Amino acid sequence: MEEKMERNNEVLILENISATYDSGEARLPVLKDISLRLKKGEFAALLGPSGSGKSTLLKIAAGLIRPDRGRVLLNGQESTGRVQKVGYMPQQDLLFPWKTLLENAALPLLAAGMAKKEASSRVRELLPIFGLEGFARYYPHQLSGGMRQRAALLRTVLIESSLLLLDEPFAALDAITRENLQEWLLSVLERFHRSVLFVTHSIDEAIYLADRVYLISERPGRIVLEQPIELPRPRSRGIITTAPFLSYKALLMKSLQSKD
Amino acid sequence: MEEKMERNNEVLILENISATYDSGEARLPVLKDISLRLKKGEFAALLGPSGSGKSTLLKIAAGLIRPDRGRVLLNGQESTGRVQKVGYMPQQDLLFPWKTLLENAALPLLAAGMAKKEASSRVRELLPIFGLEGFARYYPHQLSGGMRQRAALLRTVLIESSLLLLDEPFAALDAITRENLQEWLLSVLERFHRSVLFVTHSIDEAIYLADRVYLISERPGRIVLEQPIELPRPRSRGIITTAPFLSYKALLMKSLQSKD
Amino acid sequence: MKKWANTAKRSLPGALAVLAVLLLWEALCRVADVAVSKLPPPSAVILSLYHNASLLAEHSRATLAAVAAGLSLSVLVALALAVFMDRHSWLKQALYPLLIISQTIPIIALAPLFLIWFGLGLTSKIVVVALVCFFPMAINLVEGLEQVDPETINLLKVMQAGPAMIFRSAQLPAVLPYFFSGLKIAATYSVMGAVIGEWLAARWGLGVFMLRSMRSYQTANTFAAILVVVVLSLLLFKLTELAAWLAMPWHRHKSVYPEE
Amino acid sequence: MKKWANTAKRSLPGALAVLAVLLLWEALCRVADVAVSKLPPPSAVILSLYHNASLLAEHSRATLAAVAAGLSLSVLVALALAVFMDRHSWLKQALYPLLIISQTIPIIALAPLFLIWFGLGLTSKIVVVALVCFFPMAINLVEGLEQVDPETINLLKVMQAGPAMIFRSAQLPAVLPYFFSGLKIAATYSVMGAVIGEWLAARWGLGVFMLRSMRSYQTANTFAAILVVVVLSLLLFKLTELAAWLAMPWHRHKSVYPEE
Amino acid sequence: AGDGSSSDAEPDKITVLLDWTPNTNYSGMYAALEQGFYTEENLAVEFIQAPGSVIQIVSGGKAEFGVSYQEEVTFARLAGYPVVSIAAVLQHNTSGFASLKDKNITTPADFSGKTYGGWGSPVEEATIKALMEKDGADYSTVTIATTGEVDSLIVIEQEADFAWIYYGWTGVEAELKGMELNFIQLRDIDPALDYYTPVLVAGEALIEENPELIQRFMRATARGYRFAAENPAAAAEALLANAPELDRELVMASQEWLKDKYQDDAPRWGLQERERWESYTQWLFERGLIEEMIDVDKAFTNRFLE
Ligand SMILES: Nc1ncnc2c1ncn2[C@@H]1O[C@H](COP(=O)(O)OP(=O)(O)OP(=O)(O)O)[C@@H](O)[C@H]1O
Ligand SMILES: Nc1ncnc2c1ncn2[C@@H]1O[C@H](COP(=O)(O)OP(=O)(O)OP(=O)(O)O)[C@@H](O)[C@H]1O
Ligand SMILES: [Mg+2]
Ligand SMILES: [Mg+2]
Repeated sequence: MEEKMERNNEVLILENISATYDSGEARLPVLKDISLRLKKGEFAALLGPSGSGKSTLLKIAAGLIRPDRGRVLLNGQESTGRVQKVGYMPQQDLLFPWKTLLENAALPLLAAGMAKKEASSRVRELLPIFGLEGFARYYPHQLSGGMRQRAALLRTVLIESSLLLLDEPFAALDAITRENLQEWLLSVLERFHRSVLFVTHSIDEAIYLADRVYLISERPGRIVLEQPIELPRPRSRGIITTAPFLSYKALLMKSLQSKD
Repeated sequence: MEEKMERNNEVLILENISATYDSGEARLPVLKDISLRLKKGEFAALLGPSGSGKSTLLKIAAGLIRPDRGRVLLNGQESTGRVQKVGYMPQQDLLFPWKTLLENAALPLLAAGMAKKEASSRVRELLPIFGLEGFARYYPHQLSGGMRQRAALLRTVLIESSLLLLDEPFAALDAITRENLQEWLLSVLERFHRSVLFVTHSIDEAIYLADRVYLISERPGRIVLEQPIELPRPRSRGIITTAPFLSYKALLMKSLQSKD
Repeated sequence: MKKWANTAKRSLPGALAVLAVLLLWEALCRVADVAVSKLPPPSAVILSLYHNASLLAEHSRATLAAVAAGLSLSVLVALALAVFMDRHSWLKQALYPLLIISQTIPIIALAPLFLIWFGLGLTSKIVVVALVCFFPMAINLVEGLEQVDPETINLLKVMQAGPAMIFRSAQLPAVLPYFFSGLKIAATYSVMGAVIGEWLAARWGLGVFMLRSMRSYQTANTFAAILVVVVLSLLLFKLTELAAWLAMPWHRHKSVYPEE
Repeated sequence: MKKWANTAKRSLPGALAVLAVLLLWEALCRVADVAVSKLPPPSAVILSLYHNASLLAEHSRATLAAVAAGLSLSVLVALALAVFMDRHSWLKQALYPLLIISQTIPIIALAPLFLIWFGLGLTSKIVVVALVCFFPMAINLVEGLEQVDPETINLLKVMQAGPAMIFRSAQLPAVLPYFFSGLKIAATYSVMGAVIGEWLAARWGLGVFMLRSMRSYQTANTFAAILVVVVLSLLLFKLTELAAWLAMPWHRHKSVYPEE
Repeated sequence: AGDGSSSDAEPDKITVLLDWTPNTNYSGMYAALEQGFYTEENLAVEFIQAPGSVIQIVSGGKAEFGVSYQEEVTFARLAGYPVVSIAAVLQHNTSGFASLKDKNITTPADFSGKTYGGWGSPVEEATIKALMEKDGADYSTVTIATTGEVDSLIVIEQEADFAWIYYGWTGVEAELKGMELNFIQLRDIDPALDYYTPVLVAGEALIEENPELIQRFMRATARGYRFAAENPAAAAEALLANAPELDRELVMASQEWLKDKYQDDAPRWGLQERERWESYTQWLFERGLIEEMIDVDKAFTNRFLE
């Protein structure tokens, strides 16, 4: 179907994914025939109503759930239903309550075989950027909601993988912290050519960050719109009041509302 | 200090609240001399950086934490450090994993002595409004992030109290679901004259919903701005593009940024 | 139908393992020509079971009465103790040493007192069973209650739920895994407890039968009695598993995703 | 200093309770004029303890050796069994019945086989202690491992953490409360287990002392030995509590807010 | 197991299993130990109490000698354990039924309607039944209960009316306590019940392979029992030295009571008569307690008593 060349250039391919949950009593169709391709270095955003299956799609991409139908290809390799090494950040932060912030964040480094000391200093370097300086030895229950989310994000970006799957990574952050982290994330991506598929409920955020926005319908989720965002990079904050930005915004809002 | 009359009209009074956490190793000052009064039927929003102590302040208001200094008065009664019956919605949804959505939401009704059957039908009535129809018998881990948040909100509004303390109640919701619930919440408040103190990271949301916005500084949190929002009620969505709205927004953004 | 097939399938490895051990044992007895009395081959045990069937049934009835009453009693005692100890920390500190002491004294050393206090009848056996069984449950419950997330309890307090409701809604479900773990241990011990009770003082029961065959070197008979004890214990254990399954419906739908 | 004062304070109710029981018992013996041969008053027990101090010390040494070795062995066995059973469900299904069987057979009925297999020396006592102790831990570990949130394991799999790291980072910490609960039960049983082992066959040990004083109608001496057993068991229990406290630092800072 | 007699060689290690806790029945052996009789035979003897497992361990070869009793040896041999009684520790059966004086149980007929507290052997029932039937009483009115490890003196004071005791230990203890007992001695009622208890046992394999070792052990042991009969106080001290946990007063009194019972009317200590083995085995067989007769000649031997 697709050229070999192009394929190799694509970090993640989802082909005709359908998924259903079996809640014991009833079967709930959640995703319907979703296809999606993410190029190397590309930043894609998923927008859609709550409960439409976005998180499920990310789990399928990470190989944590096997879809009823369809295939997942990671860097050209079929990986449907097999857990892969990807920078997956779940929607619930899933920080381990028995580990300090530092230990939680260092997990991916240790998993990759790094020595404890080195891992710890790597994490400590990044703490200020995430506004977590001074909290290295705090346990998750001693952190605020936004701090937990930042810790989870920090842990995720430390997973060495060309693909990041981020499930509402900034939902619990105030505008300023959010903006700072967005900038930092963009700079990291640029430097290391990582690809991102991320879920958000903020249209502004989606347009500002993404190269491509996918709009998902109500459950069972289908892709109702695939919108490339052709704004120049690097983007500055000012962009959100420019005409092209606002027209993207209007378009997406309309599409979202029409799904009601 | 204040007139008896006025006092009785105030559902919640926080007087010179200061709070410090003892994390075992170090003492972390979190709130500094916060005073705040919430009138009957008033809707107040708390804005502030992540980690500034907003959730802590809500817990203090609910009596779940005793502040180092200062007093809490609920309906004119001193209640510092004593758990009170208030509509408190924690930032983490805290749905009980062993209860279905229906059972979780029905908890406040059962606690108030309502019969199981009646409580269950009360909850079922509200499920469609919260977009949770058909999920009554789902367990929390079978719900999406946004659905969990909605379930927690539903549970909270069922606590019979004149005061709601909501900690980022809409953070995990898409724009449309969020708007629907905001409208519903406003209508409920109007009908039952409940007062709300709520935390949000969305400036738009704060202005749109609140009668008064409190801006909290970085940790240790102080109130740096108390801004009454004098927009007419009922408000319609269109209001967010009007000049007064935008000037409030500009003001708040500036104040927030200057705290950086 | 399907469920039965499933249960059968899950019991298969266990049955096979037991069978394997039996076969090995039979082979060992035959090849090594072990004197029947030292270690009777399973075939001899089965034969003895057959010959003594009605006698064993009668003895079993006496034992089972003690087990049923003792185990029930122990559940009540454990629950009551754990709840009170959790509620009042001084009670916990006061009672904990006594609980431990009750377990560290070899029952046989106390046999005379037992005989004096509870006589030769059923009571003494019930007491022995209860004494053996309540401890694993009590400890597990106390430890489990310590692990209950205080936030969930706080939430219920905010709803003004009483202690009974807090226990039913938050604490009990959270400690059920601990409780059932303890009950499994207790169920395993219960029949053996009754047998020991019968050794100390009894007219009837599997313990009496066992002792008589031991004293007259009818080892096959001793093992037949042991076999009955084992089967009864396994049945009780399975019953406990069933009870756990019924009591914790929320556990049924979780599973880790397949390997890799 | 402060910590010590604290510990002392927490131990006070327990000490008082024990003292109260002792006083009641002494009073009972004196008032009801119970024959010393049936129930010696605590004063007589203390006196006997004093007279037999050096002999008891020597016996204790033998018993403690068996306890130390047997308890350590049981921890290893329980851990190994639980881990393997958790990893391979067929192994669990195969071994579970055998584990239960190992506990339902009264040790005394198998005493001759034990002694023939493990000799008349220390080994057989160690085996008895281990047999008595491993079970509560194994069951608690197996049950605890079933409760581990699969999401945390999935997250580690995404990081490509190996089974060893998954065990160390997610499973072990999550089951530690279960493990220590089981260890507390085991520690409580351990000394009694050694005593039973010594009853089967021994030259030295508290069990020998106990049996000999029983058979020569020196009830006060029997109780003195019981007292030593109790004290040793309590010490082991306290050690376990200390170990739990050290092993689970993340538990230290949680607490429910004071009543009401 | 060595060739032995050269006393400068390493002493042979020997384990003797005790069927109960140390008591005056064993005094002869402890005396032999303390007096150095075993050392003279170049034996290093170790005593281990292993109640309930003596037969299995001795026949399994894990210990050389054990203490048992005729009834147990009979059951054990039938069950295939190759153990042989090599000496009678006491020449006559000193056991019997004890009850409190005020219960007025003086003959087996008085057992009617009473409760017996025993240790759970079927022989107990059969014995009571036989004795009662001989007196023409109705056995079915007796309640048999297990009271296991509970002190018999407590048993007969509490839930049960009578219990089976060894007078030389429990009876003496009752005397010391000032308890007044009625005691029905078995052999007074039925001579068939004058079986040997306790006895020393050894495995057939050892008898076959190393009779010389047994010879040496028995030589020293016999000396020990003779010593105990002549010097009860010293024998009691020997016992106490090895089991300091025991009650000195009881040991002394029991030793005094027992000193003449070791050898009693026999020509030499330890000798067993075929006839008494035969008649008790017959008695057991007649009452269905054993399914076949054992060959009593294989069950005991006097050959190690010089
Ligand atoms: N384990 C499960 N068992 C049954 N149903 C499930 C399970 N997990 C999710 N669901 C259902 O699947 C649907 C989609 O869930 P998902 O979490 O993918 O939504 P989402 O798009 O991420 O929503 P949100 O924006 O609220 O996070 C929901 O209706 C949810 O109830
Ligand atoms: N139990 C605790 N022990 C120690 N420190 C704590 C505890 N709870 C909160 N803190 C600290 O108090 C500070 C304020 O936390 P709080 O949750 O009130 O912030 P917040 O304003 O709600 O932030 P967010 O917007 O991220 O939710 C944080 O730095 C946090 O680490
Ligand atoms: Mg989601
Ligand atoms: Mg917060």
